[in-house]
Amino acid sequence: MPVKGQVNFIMLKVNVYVTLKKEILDAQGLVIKKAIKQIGYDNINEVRFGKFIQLEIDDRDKTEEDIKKEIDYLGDKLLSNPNIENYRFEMVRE
Amino acid sequence: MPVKGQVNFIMLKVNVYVTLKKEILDAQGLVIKKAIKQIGYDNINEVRFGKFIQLEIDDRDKTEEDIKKEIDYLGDKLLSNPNIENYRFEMVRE
Amino acid sequence: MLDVEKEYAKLGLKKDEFEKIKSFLKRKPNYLELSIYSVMWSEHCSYKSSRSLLKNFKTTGTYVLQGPGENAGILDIGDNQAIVFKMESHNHPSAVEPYQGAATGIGGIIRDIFAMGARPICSLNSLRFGKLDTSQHQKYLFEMVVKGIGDYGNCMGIPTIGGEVYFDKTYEGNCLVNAMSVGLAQKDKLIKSKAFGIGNQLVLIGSSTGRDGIHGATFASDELNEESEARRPSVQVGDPFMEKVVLEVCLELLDKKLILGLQDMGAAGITSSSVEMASKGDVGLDIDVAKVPLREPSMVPYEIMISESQERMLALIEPAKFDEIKNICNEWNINCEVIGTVTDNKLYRIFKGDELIGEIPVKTLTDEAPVYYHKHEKPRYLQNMPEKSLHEEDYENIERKFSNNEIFKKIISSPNICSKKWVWEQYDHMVQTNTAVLPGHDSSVIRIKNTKKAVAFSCDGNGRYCYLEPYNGALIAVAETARNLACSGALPIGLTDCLNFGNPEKPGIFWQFKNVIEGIIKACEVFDIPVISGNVSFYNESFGKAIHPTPVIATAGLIKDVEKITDSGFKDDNDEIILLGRDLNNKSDNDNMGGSEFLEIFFDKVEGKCPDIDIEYEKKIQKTCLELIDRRLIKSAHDVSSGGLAVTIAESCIYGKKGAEINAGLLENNFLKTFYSETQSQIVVSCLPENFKKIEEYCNNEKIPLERIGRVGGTILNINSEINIHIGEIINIYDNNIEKIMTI
Amino acid sequence: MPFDKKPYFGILVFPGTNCETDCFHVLNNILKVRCKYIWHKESHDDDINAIIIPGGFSYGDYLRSGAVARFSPIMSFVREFASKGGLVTGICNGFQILLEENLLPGAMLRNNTLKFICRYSYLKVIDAGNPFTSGYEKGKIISMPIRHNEGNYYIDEKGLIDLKENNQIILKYCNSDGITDASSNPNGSIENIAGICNKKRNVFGLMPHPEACCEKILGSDDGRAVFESMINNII
Ligand SMILES: Nc1ncnc2c1ncn2[C@@H]1O[C@H](COP(=O)(O)OP(=O)(O)O)[C@@H](O)[C@H]1O
Ligand SMILES: [Mg+2]
Repeated sequence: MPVKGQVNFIMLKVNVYVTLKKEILDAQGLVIKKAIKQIGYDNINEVRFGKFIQLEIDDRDKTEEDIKKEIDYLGDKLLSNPNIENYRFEMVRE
Repeated sequence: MPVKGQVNFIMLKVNVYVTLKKEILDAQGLVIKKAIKQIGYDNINEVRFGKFIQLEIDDRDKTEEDIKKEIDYLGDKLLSNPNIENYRFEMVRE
Repeated sequence: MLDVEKEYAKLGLKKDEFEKIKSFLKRKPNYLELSIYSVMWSEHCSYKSSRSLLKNFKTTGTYVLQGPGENAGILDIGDNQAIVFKMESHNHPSAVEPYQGAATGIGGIIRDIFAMGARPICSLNSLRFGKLDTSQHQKYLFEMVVKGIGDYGNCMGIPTIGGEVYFDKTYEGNCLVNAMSVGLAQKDKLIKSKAFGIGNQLVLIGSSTGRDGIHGATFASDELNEESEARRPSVQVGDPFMEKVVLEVCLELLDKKLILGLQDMGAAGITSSSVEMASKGDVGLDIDVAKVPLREPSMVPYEIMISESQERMLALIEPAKFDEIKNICNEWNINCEVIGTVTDNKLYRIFKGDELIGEIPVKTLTDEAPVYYHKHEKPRYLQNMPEKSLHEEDYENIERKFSNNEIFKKIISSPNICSKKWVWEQYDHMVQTNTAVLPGHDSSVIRIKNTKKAVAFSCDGNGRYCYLEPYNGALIAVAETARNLACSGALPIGLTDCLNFGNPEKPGIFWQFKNVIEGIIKACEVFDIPVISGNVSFYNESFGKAIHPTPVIATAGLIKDVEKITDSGFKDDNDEIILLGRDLNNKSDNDNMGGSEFLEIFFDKVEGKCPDIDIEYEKKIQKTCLELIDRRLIKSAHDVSSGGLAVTIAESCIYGKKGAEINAGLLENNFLKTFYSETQSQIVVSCLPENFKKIEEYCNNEKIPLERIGRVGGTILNINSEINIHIGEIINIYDNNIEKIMTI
Repeated sequence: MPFDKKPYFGILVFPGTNCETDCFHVLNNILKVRCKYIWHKESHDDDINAIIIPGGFSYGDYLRSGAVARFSPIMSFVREFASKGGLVTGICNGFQILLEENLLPGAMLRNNTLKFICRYSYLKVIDAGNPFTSGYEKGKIISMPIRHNEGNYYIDEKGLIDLKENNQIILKYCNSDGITDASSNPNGSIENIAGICNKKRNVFGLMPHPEACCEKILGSDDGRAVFESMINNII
């Protein structure tokens, strides 16, 4: 569930999904796809391999906007490689 | 959006998330956490590193139940190692 | 339709080049043809600025089976065996995307090797970055480049056994990543890339073709600036697993004699590989882009033709063999499609199915590509270069400020001097179980199974020296690799080079280039080492500033008897330590601080003259070292290079885990000069005390100065009672300093 | 033939395997025993009486090391062969495949250094009462190359107790004095474990590369005894 505005005291979870850009060869995805076919499931069309990074953030002193900016910064500089990857994220409060 | 029953002709996307079990030390997550703190964001509490695998399935001839069984099989036997990892998945139709 | 009149400049072609194309075709090229010309005539593919000079290299000799011109050079090592090797740069891609840039650099050079029919047996790499302590970015580049090289080579099962890493401000905006790979082949199974036999077919084997790396060759032929960032889509990614499979498939096809020619796809993809095959065979070629397995169906012909998707090979086959080839590829689960046919019309024709979409005379893409002989002029910075980099009072100042122990520790902890263990421990350097000398010693040694032979490799190139004196710097680069080989007991038999320079259109840069080439030519002549392959990388500039001219030389040596492999570590207590080749009482021998590590560390400057080298004398020293090894008179040998004599002695202690008591008789009080000057032609050896007389006799005969400077033993390195440090402390500093820096 | 039991080794080859020739060299050229390669698409082999799963990067180790190889046809033969008591050794990637296949307990995690490690490591022979290390003295300290990205062995608490109770821990990383502690642990492996066997003691997995240290010219021949032990224990 997305959060609105500033919420105190509860941990904020952010899920970041990092995926290879469309035009970039996904060698891992290809190997997994072949393996799935080998297992006998031939209704598989495509497999894309990515990263899934869960962050737990103490957002007590920050607004949602602050956090979003932070995650965007991290997504660009640390969590993804902008040369070959895209990222997106969602905030959840469980 | 989750699918119900059998739907024809459209590709089904399945997102599989593989994460290390809680009790297992996540070295990659730790390194990212350290890096985030180094950047100056010290409101980070925890980082967990996982895999995000997107499957595109032709489900023309299968029921949702079939597909779920298939994915569960793959999740257990191929996509995750149950000794150290958990997986969950969701089906989406875009 | 794109207007080619407006597009040619964007593709890196000059106005008169465009005119030349029109006159070759007698019409305007279409965009596809223009793209093909632009990649084929790029500096990267055509060597248009360097060809006129490179042709003066000595390229033949006793051991040479194949000189420059093929995918890699070949040397005969006896017993119907040959080694195949080449070095190549991947500087620009690595500066933009260090991990993938380095990985695909390795992948590319490995393909060059098995394209000759050889199984890759080892790799080396030569790396240059800015200083590690100046920015996190340099650490990031270093970390990712090493990881990229490691991950690719490790997965391929090819040991990365050696190389070099230097850190200097000059590489801050433009790192260098030069990779070398070596293969072993049966002489009678070698294969070439020439296309021949009208009706024979070209088969594309390996990965599918995607939009990656489009215009990579053009990108590599330009300076780096803000725009380079925006051109990031040129980035290619590597798939080492695919390459491993392609390697096994190609070697199997060769083994079963199913293919007639083989060519890797590197820069400029299908275009350059197929054009080169056609040009070498002086035949025509029809290519059908519709047959190429694509990653993205929407790709247009010019993209397909110049895509630099990795892990692809082009094989020349007889049509009748196709089914058998296809079966083998199926067994390994990889693509295999006929995409071209050899014709007799000497035209390079591109089809999309039945439709002819491009037609170019083959030779206009290769032999008739432009050649430039640029203006050259001594660069301005050399006009006011002081002769002497340091004066007496400078030394006195340093001695006042630091104790000799402190000075020594500063030197051995410099990332340019200390162990590169942090690097090579990330490389599998033992797979294939042939690595007879592990990384860290003067050269890396690979034994050849089922024979008594071994081959040794060393690579080197000192950008500071070449900046100060390009000609002498180049002499030293060749001399040092040969000297490293001599220290291992290997006779140098051939070399490859990677010449990294700035923009050749600037007269000062072209002057550096010209002088370096002349230096290499001279050294190769004197040492009798042929150049069998190589690579030129220009435009290594960022924001208008060129790197130091950096020729990297990698030399191969032959060891006839593995029992005689020698390394640099001291062996046993009480062994005699001898300095060969230098007269410690000769003042001029002691004043070689120009461009030295000492000068850089304590004065932060690159100045003066590079060390003198008398190359005939150098040759004698090396011969002496080899002879002493052959007669089994010495137990270790280690040459003096960066950091000077003190570093050499320390390294022999470190590798032998032994202390030493050094007492070198000095004429006057010139400790710093004696021990940190980078004087050439010196080798420190150790021997059983009873062998000293024989060594002395040999050296006297050869008129080689030698001096007993100390003994192996204990747990302390003591140099003239000025340096006195426990060997454990030295090892700790030397071994772990890079790791320490990298974890801050 | 120095051995009257006529050993015949099968060396498995998957796409991406890269130590098969190294194993072949040791068995054939150095120890002079018969061996052959077995392609992963084979479903069985009736000639051989010992199996080596060599190191490398099967399928690039792209998903998880060893994860894809287990679906090859040959693996059901390996399972059957092991269930009949045949000797199986998995080296490095081979060890990872055996773990994925559940022929050995536990799993491999990334090295806690997050770096590939290639260097010699000291090992302590914890158990010599098995067909793979019977040629060593119990407690002996040997040195072998390790070369891996994922050698950080993990097993849950209960599994670890089991391993200990059944003497399944065979090799541990240690220092030159035989101390097995955090500072002599190269990759974070639980209790410094470098090699284990199954309960029946006929399946052995180890991260170090014994095939890479069987000749003095390579710096050590400490690995020979692994192959010699197998040869001597082939039934
Ligand atoms: N990038 C690298 N990869 C592998 N080994 C390296 C690398 N850089 C340096 N080495 C190894 O470190 C040792 C010392 O290198 P270097 O200081 O350049 O030697 P030398 O001074 O004898 O030329 C050599 O054995 C070399 O192979
Ligand atoms: Mg040297």
